[in-house]
Amino acid sequence: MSTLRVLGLFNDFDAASDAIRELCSANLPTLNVDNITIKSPIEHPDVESLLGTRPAPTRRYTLIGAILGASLGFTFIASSQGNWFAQMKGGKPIIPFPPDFVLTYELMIMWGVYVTVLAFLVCAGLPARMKSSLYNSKISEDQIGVMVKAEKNCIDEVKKIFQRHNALKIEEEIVERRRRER
Amino acid sequence: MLRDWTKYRTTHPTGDLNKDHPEYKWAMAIDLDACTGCNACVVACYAENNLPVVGKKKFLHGQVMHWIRIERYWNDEDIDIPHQGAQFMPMLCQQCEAAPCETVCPVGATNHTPDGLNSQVYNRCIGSRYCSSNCPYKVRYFNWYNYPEQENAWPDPLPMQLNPDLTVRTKGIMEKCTFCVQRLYEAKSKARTEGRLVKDGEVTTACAQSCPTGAITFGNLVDPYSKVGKMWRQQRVDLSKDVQDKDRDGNPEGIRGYRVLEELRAYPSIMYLERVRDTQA
Amino acid sequence: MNDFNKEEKDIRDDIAWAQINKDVLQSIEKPRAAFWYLFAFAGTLFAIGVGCEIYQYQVGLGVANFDNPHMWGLYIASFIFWIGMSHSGTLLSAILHIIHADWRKPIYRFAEAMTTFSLMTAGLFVIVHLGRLWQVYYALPYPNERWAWPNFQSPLLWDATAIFTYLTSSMLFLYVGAIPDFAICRDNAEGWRKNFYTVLALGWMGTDRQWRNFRVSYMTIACFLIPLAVSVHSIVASDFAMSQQPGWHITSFPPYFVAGALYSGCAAIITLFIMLRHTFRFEEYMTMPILDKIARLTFAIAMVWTYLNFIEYASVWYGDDMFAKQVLIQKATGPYSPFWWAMNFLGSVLPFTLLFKKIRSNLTAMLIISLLLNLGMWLERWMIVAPTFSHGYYPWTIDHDQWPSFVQWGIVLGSFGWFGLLFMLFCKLVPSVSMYEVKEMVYHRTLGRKHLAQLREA
Amino acid sequence: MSNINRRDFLKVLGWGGASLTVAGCGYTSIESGVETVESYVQPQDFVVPGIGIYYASTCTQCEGGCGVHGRVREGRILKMEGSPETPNRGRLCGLGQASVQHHYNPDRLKEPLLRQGGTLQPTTWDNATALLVEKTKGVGDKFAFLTGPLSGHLRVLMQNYVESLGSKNHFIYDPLAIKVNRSVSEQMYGVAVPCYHIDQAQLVVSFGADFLDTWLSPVHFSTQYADFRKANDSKARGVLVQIEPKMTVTGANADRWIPIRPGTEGVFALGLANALLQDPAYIKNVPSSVTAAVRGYDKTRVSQETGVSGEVFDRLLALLRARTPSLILSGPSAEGHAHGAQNAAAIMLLNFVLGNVGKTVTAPAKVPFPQMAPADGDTVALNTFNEGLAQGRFQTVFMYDVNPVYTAPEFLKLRDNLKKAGFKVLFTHYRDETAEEADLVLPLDSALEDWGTHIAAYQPEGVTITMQQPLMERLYPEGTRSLGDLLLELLKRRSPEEYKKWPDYYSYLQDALTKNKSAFKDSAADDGLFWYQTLSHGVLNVAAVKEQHLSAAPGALNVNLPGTAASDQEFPFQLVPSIRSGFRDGRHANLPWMQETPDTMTTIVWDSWVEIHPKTAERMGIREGDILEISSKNGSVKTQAYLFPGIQPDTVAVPLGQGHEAMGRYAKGVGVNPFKILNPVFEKTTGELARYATRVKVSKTDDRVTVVKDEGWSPGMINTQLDRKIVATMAADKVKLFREE
Repeated sequence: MSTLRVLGLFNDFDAASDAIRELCSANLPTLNVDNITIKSPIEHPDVESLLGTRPAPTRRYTLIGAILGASLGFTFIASSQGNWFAQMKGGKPIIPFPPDFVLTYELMIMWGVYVTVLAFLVCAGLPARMKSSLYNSKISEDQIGVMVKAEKNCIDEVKKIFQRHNALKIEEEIVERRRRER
Repeated sequence: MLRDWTKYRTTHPTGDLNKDHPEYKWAMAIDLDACTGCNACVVACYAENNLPVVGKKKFLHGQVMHWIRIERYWNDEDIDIPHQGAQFMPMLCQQCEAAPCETVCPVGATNHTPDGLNSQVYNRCIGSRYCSSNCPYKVRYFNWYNYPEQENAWPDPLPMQLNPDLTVRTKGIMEKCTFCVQRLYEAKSKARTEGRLVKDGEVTTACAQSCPTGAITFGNLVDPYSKVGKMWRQQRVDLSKDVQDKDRDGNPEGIRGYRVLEELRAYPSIMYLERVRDTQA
Repeated sequence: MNDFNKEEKDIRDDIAWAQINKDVLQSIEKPRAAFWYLFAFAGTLFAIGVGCEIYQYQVGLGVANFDNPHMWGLYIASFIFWIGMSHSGTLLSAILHIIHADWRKPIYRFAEAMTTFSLMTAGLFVIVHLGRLWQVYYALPYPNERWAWPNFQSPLLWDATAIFTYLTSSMLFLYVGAIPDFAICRDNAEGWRKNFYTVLALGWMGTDRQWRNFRVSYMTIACFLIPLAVSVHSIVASDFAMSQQPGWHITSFPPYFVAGALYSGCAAIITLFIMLRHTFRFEEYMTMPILDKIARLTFAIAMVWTYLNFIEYASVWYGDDMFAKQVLIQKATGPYSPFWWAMNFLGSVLPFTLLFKKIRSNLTAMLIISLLLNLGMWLERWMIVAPTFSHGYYPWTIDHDQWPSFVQWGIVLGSFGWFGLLFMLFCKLVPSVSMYEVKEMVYHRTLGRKHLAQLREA
Repeated sequence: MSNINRRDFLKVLGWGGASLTVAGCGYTSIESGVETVESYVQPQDFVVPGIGIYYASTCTQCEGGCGVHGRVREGRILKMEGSPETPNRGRLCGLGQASVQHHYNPDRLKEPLLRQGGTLQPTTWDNATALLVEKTKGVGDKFAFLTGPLSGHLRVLMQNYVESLGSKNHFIYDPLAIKVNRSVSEQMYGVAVPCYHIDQAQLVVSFGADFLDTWLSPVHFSTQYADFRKANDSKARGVLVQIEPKMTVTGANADRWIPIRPGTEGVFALGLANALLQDPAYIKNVPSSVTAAVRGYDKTRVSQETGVSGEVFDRLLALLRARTPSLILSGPSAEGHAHGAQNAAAIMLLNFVLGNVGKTVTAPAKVPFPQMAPADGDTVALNTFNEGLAQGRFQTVFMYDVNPVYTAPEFLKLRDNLKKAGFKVLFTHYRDETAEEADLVLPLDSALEDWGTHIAAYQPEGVTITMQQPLMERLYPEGTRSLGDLLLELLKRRSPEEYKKWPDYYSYLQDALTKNKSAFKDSAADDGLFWYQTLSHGVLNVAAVKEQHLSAAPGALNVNLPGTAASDQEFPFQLVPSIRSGFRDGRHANLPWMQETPDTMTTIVWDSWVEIHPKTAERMGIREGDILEISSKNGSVKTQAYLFPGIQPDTVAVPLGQGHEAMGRYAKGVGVNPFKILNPVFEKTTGELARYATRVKVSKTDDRVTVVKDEGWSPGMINTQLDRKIVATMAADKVKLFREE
């Protein structure tokens, strides 16, 4: 028996959040809270909080990036200065601290930022293929979508709940087994 | 330590000359009482170092290329009638031991050689001109134009005069006095093949060589028997000091040696001997 | 309490989200004719600059009328100026973002764009200024058979690193911040634009997961950008402060430079604010109250700058270093004195006009003032660079008569053209008002009002 | 045994009338080409590519005649350096070093030019020589040869040639001649060019003698000056006092520079003499006639006439008393007046009064070979030559090493007079002003391509013949010729018997010198070796020279110096046409190095200027760079003003050497030529042109330019050190003395 995905479009966050609350309380057999996704035109922490805490681990990578940048940066600079010792400079040591500090600082930030962006893309699952899931251009405008993935049997229930919270529009699609689910 | 951080700032010159420069430390002593301002040194430099003649228009814009210049100052006291004559100053690259120009070059085109020269690597220079901006003496000269090709600074057959021992510099690079490094190299390699060091008087710069009054003395400061070394010791000028001991108490003995803008702590390698005027006259 | 409704609002909170999309997207499609006039104007300026550069490249830097001692001129001055401009973007997007000043939301996008493009312009000057710009890659630390590396002790190299970092980071910041808007464009555009935005949007669908990570990362980058921005201009300041030339070797330079940077940046934002507001019909979003806020901010920074400026003079004066003092006196009395006094007037006196509500609420006045402020800031940079060269340590090479040739002026004009072109292209391709954040803004206002209503009932 | 008699033979070789025994007349023909000289035809084994080798020669840039070494690499002459074997201790002035630029000058003439249809057209040497022969056929006294100063074998050939034509018109012209000094020296000391020992003097008082830069033998005097200045515990530092209207380089180095009203130097000198002769210690030094003659020149009169304050006068007097021996020099600015000879006499008198004669002024050795002795030029020669032209006495005119059309003052109208001569030949290197007037212009070898022997007019020690030898192959083998070769060839046509033995000037020189080698110090027995040494050392010191003797007492001193000229209303200023060491009389104006090298005193380049005292300028509302018109009775020049404190307030100075209408790309149209505006004032006794006697008026025009100079600052600001310790100065009595190491 197949799994389906339904998307309900709501006019505002209140409607959407009510719908979600009911979904959670309706304790449908095959419905997992983690399978509820909100699609919204603006970020909305309160609504997201209904779904329980979900991880956003980018900061960890940021730290790694920064440390990498600093250490590698300094090593590179110092070593290149060291092996070009012909570069005796106006009475300064061969590996002078102040300039190397400045450069290390810059490289730390550089890598920090790069890795953060990288991490963001990975964690947010970007870039993603649109076809892979339900979407409606209204979402990018002013409507809030609630997407639920569940077994066929309780889908109708979900739809009912959506209608009860006067969803403007309800779409659904069958999920092929093969595809990794999101 | 709290009072004098400076000793922690520089590692060079250390104060021990033989440690900084085991073999050679080229240096000069210029006697301003002997210098008559005749410009022979300037022409000698043009001839030895392939300096382009820039012409009136570019000279007007201050783009002249003389590596050594004779400066003429007037005494502010008797400005109406300069009873004591004029004041002449042969100014060339001071080959500083802690050269301000070296640290700022982004590509490391100007470095300190083991001989204590302030080298300029023409083919590395990208022409940011930071070195000249930071030079207190303003003795670095930039190739604002392409003198060899575009500006026709040497119309035929003048190029036949060019010294093959060094290059003709092209557009967009910095150049300056090298203490006639081509001569030094020749002398050093000759000495090396004979398994010895260069002897005093064996090599000299074009300017020192031509100077009619012998006001310029050039030599190796490390060599204890060199004339220049003796003069520096005699005048009690220490390469690695920014204030000479003799000057701390106002130089009562009347020792003439000094270095220009010494207080900037660039440790120049050229010692000047004060000009003398007779007060009875 | 009652005056809450009466007070003029940063933005109408009953404006429909769909309307926001419509207005902003329209700006990309069909701006006012003024846009095209400006575009042509910028183009001409740029053409002039390119012409001058070709001439200079062919003949040599001499045609720019540099000499010994005047080694640097308008190029470096303008370089600092453009670096300074770039700081406003960071200020509005990063700092105000962190302190949750949400009035920034309608205007930070173009401010950030400004950051990126003025950095690009500044970069140009570094290249133009070089004697052998075809060898510029020597400054990169690439492995080579000679084992020759750039000189990491040179402040110029710190510059290069810092600016590269800053440029790339702010570009990423700009891009990441714009992803949700690209999604909007994608959903509404047709033809090539459709594909264009589809690529840029990276398949953004506004899922909670995306928003969550977006929020976190965006904030993190913002946190990085602030110290970065400060370091960038301090390093530019060290180009001078680290040298030992009289008039440059001043401890207070780094903060002084940063303040000046924010100052000119804000002024520039006002200018662009007014221009965009007109050309793209953004009256709804770039509202007078916001302008008012920026104006106040500008005034505050102007005062900081003024303070540091006088600190600098004072420290030179009381420091009583003969050389530095002579340079200062020469600035005030020498050939550069007109510009120096103009700089001080425009930088320190003119901003006091911003104290008057009448002026703050008059667009034309604000436009003119903002332009003048920027002129003052440009002069400041010039007055930092030039006088030291004309009156340095060495008396023989003290030379008071060197005037930048038309080539220098031409290339400086060109840089404004180049910046203009880039910026206007950007406005044509990327929504210059952040739609999703304006929505957030409106949304939060609505909540706020609801909440207040409830309070009233209670 | 040659078939010509010994006397002629000696004369031909230049030893005629020699006061030294000349080696016997045994004569072997020379297989020319056997003793080739290093450097070209076939390279010697020591010629290694990439390594510079040095050849000795003589510098011909000025009359100093310094020995030089030329650095040659791969057959190219690269650089001129002083020869350590000559009295100038291996030093060389800028002008000397610039001789390579004469050699490689892009504007050098590369082919003979013949005037055809009014313009100069290229022609062949065969043509040219044929013309020379044809035009000199039977000219006799209708032939005139105008040359610059000459010495050595070139002078010999020159004389022999002129004689062989049966003409007496050999004019030796030097626009910067110091003939007055020489004739007065003759009269006072008994020798024309005494030796001055600056290094042994404790005090040098120079009346405008710029011995460090332009006078007699600058490099040699500079070397002496170095010792003169050096103080050690054996000898006190010498003091230099310079008295002149316009500060020269020597003046700039003086301990005391005294600006004096031009022309009153004599009065000042007599004043000093008078004051000294109050003192019995000095009276004995001179005959009583002198003491009587100088009486009346008391301090008040002196300071009133010379404009020098009594205080300065006394200081100098004290110095003269305190420091012996001293040395008093008379220079051009004192001699260049109608009463110049009297000035000079008065000045030289001081040396007698102070008893310097025999100490710092000594007798030179006598040049034993009259034919080769240096023939120094004068300006009288030009006048006579010019008269001759004016009267159309000359049919054929040869000119060598002169540029009269440029150097002759306007009032001589030389350009027009030259037209009256039938055929005018110029031997030269450049197509200069005179070339433009000539009918045949013959390009000569450069000084670095040519052979020669020189005897400098000033002989510091003994008598030295300096060799001039080619430092490289001819740049234009087909184009240029050696004047020596030419004269030899022409002489062969006149008297083949005497000259046919020598294929060229080189073999002639070699033969001449080898013949007489016994006359020189430690010369090798073997001819070949002797010749080799001669060339490698470049100097021949005459053995056993006769010392001349100075007259014990000054020659008759007949002084009646004019009082100060009543101030001239129309021409209020005195003009000083100052000499620039880099340009001399203008012959070096086409050297780019000389144009680019800043003038020592003003640091101006590539132009002329008029030096005017800041106070005077202020009075007349003149700023630096204003174009001023300097006009005398005989013309005017327009040039930029330069405010110069080192000048007497009623005097203006314009440097000589610039303002060429032709000559080459570097000289043409640069600056102005003050020679032109000189007045016809002549020195009474010698008839020399009084170069410093021209009075001018200065008028401001509306034009203004930026003065192109090396010194920075803003226009008109007097360049001081701004309280920095750049050039530090110490009082002589404070200086610590060190024993010379």
